[in-house]
Amino acid sequence: MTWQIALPEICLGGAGLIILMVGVLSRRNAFTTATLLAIAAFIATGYLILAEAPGVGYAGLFVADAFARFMQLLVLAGAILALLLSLDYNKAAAIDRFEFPVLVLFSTLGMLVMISAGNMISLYLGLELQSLCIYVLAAFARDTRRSVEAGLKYFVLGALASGLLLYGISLVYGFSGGMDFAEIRAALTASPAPGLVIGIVFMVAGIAFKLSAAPFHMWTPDVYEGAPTSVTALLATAPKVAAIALLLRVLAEPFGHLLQSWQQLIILVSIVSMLWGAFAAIGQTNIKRLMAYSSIGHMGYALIGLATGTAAGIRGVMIYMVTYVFMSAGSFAIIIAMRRGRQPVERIADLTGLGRTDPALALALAVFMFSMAGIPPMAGFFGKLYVFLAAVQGGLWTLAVLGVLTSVVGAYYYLRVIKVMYFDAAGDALDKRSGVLSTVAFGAAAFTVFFAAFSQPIIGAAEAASRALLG
Amino acid sequence: MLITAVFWIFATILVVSAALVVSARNPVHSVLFLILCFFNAAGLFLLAGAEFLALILVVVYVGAVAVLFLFVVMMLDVNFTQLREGVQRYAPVGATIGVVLLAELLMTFGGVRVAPSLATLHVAPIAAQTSNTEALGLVLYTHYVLAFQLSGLVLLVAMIGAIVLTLRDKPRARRQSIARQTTREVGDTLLMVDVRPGQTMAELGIFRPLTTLPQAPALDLIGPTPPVSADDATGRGDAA
Amino acid sequence: MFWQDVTTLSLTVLEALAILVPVLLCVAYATYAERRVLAAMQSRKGPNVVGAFGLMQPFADAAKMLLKETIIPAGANRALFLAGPMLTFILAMVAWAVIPVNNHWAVADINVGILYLFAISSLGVYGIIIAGWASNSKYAFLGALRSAAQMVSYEVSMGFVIVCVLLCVGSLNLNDIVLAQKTIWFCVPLFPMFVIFFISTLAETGRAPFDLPEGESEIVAGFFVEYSSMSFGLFFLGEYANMFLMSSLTTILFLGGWLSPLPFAPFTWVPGPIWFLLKVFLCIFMFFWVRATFPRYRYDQLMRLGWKVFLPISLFWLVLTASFLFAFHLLPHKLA
Amino acid sequence: MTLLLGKYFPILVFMAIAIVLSAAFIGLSLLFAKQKPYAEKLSAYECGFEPFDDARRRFDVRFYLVAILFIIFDLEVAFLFPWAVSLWRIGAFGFFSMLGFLAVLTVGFVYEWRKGALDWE
Repeated sequence: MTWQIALPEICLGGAGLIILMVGVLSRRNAFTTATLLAIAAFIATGYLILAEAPGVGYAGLFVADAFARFMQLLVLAGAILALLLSLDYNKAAAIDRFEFPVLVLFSTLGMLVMISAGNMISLYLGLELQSLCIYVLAAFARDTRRSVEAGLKYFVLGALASGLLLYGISLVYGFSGGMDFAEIRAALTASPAPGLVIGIVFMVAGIAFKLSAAPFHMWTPDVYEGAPTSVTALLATAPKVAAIALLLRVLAEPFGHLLQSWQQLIILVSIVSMLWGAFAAIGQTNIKRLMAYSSIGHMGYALIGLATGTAAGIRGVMIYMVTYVFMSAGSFAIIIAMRRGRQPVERIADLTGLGRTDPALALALAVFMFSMAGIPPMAGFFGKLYVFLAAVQGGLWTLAVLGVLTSVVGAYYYLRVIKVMYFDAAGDALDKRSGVLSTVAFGAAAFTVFFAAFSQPIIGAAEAASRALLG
Repeated sequence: MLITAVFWIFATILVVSAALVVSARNPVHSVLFLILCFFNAAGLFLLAGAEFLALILVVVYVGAVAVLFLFVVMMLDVNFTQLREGVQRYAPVGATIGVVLLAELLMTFGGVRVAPSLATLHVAPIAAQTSNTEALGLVLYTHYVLAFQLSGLVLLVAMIGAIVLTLRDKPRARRQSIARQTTREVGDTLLMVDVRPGQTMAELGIFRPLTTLPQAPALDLIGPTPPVSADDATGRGDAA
Repeated sequence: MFWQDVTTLSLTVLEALAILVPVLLCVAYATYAERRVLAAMQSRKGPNVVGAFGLMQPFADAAKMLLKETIIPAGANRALFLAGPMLTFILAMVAWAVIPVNNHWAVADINVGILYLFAISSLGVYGIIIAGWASNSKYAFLGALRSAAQMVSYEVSMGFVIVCVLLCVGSLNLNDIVLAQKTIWFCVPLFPMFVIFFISTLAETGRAPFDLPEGESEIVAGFFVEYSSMSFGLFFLGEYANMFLMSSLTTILFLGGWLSPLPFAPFTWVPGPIWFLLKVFLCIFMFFWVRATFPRYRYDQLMRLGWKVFLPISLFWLVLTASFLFAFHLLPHKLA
Repeated sequence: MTLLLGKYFPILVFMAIAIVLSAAFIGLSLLFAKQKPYAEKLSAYECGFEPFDDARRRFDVRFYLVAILFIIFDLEVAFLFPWAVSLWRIGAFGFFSMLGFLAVLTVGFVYEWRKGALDWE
C-alpha cells in the first residue's frame, strides 16, 4: 500500500492532534501558541506537498497530481492568511480560544482531502470534515447572537446541501455502479440516462451550495455578516478554492466526456451568480455583506472557465482563484482593521475620509477594490481576462459579454467604496492597527498590484495542472 | 414471493412514516415516526442480507441519534405554533421543490434499465462462509483505510465542536476531589480541645481551625455575589 | 405449503411461549426472592403470610395491581403515557428471542445476536424518556432525564467490554460466544471486564446503588411517579425482566452460558439449561446482595464512574487484549 | 436469503406476543378495576401543591452534551465490532489502522476530560 502518497495530509492531521493536546494541557491560554503552531504546520504541509511525487493511492480514494498540488497550495495559503488575521481579531473579540486554530487546521485538512479525492466517499468525507469545522467556527463567538445565528443557518443549509450531494452521489452510483471516479468514467456511455444527469445536477447543486454560487447562495450574506470576521475571512478564501477544485475534478474526471450534460447547468449557475453578485450588492451598506455578494459574483466569473470545459478554461479558473484568494484576504485584513474605540465597525460609511486619516490603508483597500472590479493592471483583471478569453475561444460569447457587463455594474459599488474613502467628509480615525494586519494587507496589496510581474510561473503551473486534470 | 411481500410492507411503512415525519403536528410524534422509519429501513437492510448494517442502524440511529433528537424536541420549549405559521408561508415554495424532485424521480424511474445480471447480484458478493460483519471488516480497515481514518477525524471534530459550543466553564461549581477526600487526615479538620467546665470559647482562643481549611470553595447559594476576600474571612474568624 | 407455514408459525409461537412463560414466572418470583433475601440480610422476616412461606405473594401483588385504578394525569399525552411502560415491557420480552439456553437452543439463532441484544438494550431509554415526558410532571421529567443520561453513559463501556469478548471469540453469534469458553470462562482472563460489565448492568437496569433516577427521597420515584395500576406493573415487570436479561448476558459473555463448570462427570450429567439457570440466579442474587450492601451513588459520582473510570479502563483493556491476542497469534480462527 | 429471514422471524413472533401481553395487562386492569377519576386525582404530583407552569422545559445543556458524546462513542463501538471479528484476517495493517483511529478518539477523550465536559457538579 502506497500510504506515503498522503504524507502531507497525515502530517497535518498529526499536527492537529498535537496542537489540540498542547492547547488543552497547557495551563495558560494557548491561543497564540496554537495559532503559530498551526501556521507552522501549514507551511510544513505545503513543503511536503511540493516535495511529493504524483500518484494514486488508498485504492483510488486519493489522488495526488499537479492539479491537486496547485489547489492545495492555494488552500493552504488562504488558511495561513486567515489564521494570521485571526491572531489579532480573536483577541479583540474575546474568542481567543485554542480550539480556533485547531478547527481551522482540521477544516483545511478536509479541504486538502476534497481536492485530492478520487472517489465519491473520500469526496464526501473531506467535504464533511471541512464543513463541520466551519459550522462550529461560524458560531464560535457563542455569546453573540448573530454569530450563533450564522452558525445555525450555515449548518442547516449546509446539511441540506450535503443531503443534495449525497442524493446525487447515490443516483450516480446507481447508474454507474461505482464510487471511484475512474470506474464511473469507464462505466458511463456518451449518452447518459436521465437519472444520471439528475444525479450530476444534484451533485453540482450540493457543491454550488458550498461555493455560494447563485441560486444556492442564500446563506452567504447572513453568514458572512454574522460570523466572526476572522472566520468570514477563512470562509471567503480557502473553502471556495476547495469547493471549486472539487467541482472541477468531479465534472472533469468522472463526467468529463459528458460535457453536454452539465455545460448548460454551469452556464446557468454562472450567469445567475454574476447577475446576482452585481445587482444585489448595490444597496448594501455593510461591508461584510458587500464582500458576500462580491464573492457570489466572483464565483460566477470563475465558473465561466469551467463552463467551457477546456484546458484553457480550467487554467482560467485556477488563475482566477489565485487572484481572488489574495484580494479577499487583503480586503478582510482591512475590514478587521476597521475598529474605532476598540469596537469593530463594519459599515461602508465608517470608511469616510480614510484617505486622509490613514492613507496607506485606504490605498491598499483601493487596490483591492480596483482589482475586484477587474481594472488593469491589478491581479483581478488578469483573472477575468483568462476566463473571458477561454470563454471566447470556447464559443461561449454570451457568457463573456455578460461577464463584462456585470463587471461594469460591479465596478459601480467597488468604486463607491473608493469614493467614500477619498471624497466624503473625514470621520474619526480608526484605532491603531497591529503589525500582522498591516503585513497581510500590504503584502496582499503588493501581490495584487505586481501580479503581472511574477505571474508567469503561476500561469505555467496552472496550465500544467489543468492539463493534468483533463489528461 | 414472501420476500417481495415483506419488502412492500417495509417499504410502504417507511414511505408513509417518512411523510408523517414532516407532516405531524407534534414534533415529538415526528421523531417517533422517524424512529419507525429507521426500523423499517433496518428491515429493508435485513431483506437485502445486510444484517450487520440493519442492527447498527438500530444501535446508532435509533439508540443514539434519535435519543438526542427526542431530547431536543421534548425539552426545548420552541413555540411550534409560530413555526407552523412559517411552514404555511413557505409551503408553496416547498411544494414546488417537492414537485420538481418528484418529477425528477419519475424521470429517473423511467430511465432505469434493470441489468440482466441483477438477479445474480442482488445478494452482496460475499463468500458463503463469511458473515457480513466480517466481510465488512475485511475491507473497512485496509482497503478503505483513508475513509475510516477520516471518519475518525470527523468524530473528533464533532466532539470538539460540541464542547466548544456548549460547555461553559463554571469555576465556582463545587466538584468532588476524591484524591483530596481520601488523603485527608484527621488532624486536618479535627482539633481535640480539652474544655474545662465553665470555659468559654473566647477563653479557649479558638472558634474553629481556620488555617486547616485550604481554599474551601465559596458556597454559591444565591447567585453571583461579590467574592468575599480572604482577609474578610480571617478577620471574622479572629474577631470570634 | 400453507399447512407447513402454519406448523412453523405455531411451533415458533410455542417456542416463544416456552421461553417467555418461565421468564415471567422467574420475574414474579424474583420480586419475592428479593424481598426475602433483603429481609434475611437485614434480619427481618420478609413476606411470609400469603401462602406457605409467603409463596403466593407475587400473585397477590399482581392481583392487587390489576385491580387498581389506572390514573392518567390530566396534562399527560394519553397514548404516549401508556406506550412508555408497554415499550419497556415489550423490549424486555423481545430480547429473549436470541438467548441460547443450551447448544443451539435459541429460538432465533441469528448471526449477530450480541449486536441484537446491544441494540435492544440501547432502546431501553425510550420507554423511560417517553414515560417521563408524557406524564407532564416535573419529577417524572427530571427522573427520565437522569435515567436516560445514566443508561447512555454506561452503555459505552458495555460496548467496549462486549468488543473485548468478541476479540476472543471472533463471532457475533451468542452460541459461538458460549462455545468459545469451553476451555476457560471469560470471567477469568477478562476479570476486570467482567467486573465492569456487571456493574454496568446494574447501572443499565437502574438497580441499587445506581437507582437514583427513581430515588424516592429526591425525586419521589423518578419517571414513573405518575404511574399506577398495571401501567406501573409493566415497568416493574420490565425492570425485573431486564435484570434477568442482563444476568443472562453476563452468563453468556463471561460465565460460559450452559457449559458446566468442569468438563467431566458428575458436572456434565446436569443438563445445560440447568447450569444456565443456576448461573443466572447467581447473578440475580448478586443484584440483591449489592442492593442490600451499598448506599446509593450521588449523580456526579455516577457519571464520573461511567465516563472517567469505566470508559478509559475498558478502552485500555480492549487495546491490551487486542494487542496480546495479535502479538501472540492467539486470535480465534474460524473454520472458513 | 430465505434462511436469513427465517432466522429473524421468531423475533416478530416475540414482538407480537409481547404486544398482546402488555396490551392485555393494561386492558384487563382497565376492565376490572373501578375507574373513578376526578380533577385532584389527575393533577400531576408536586408535593401536594398545585402544579405550576409546564413541566416540559429547558434543562441543563449538559444532558445534550452527554447525548452527543454518547453518539460519538457509540459510533466508535460500532466501528469496533467488524474489526473484532475480522482482525485475524486483516493483519498488522488492519490492527494498526484501528489503533490510529482509537488514538484520534483518545485525544478527543483527553480533550473532553481536561475541558471538564465529563464533570458534573
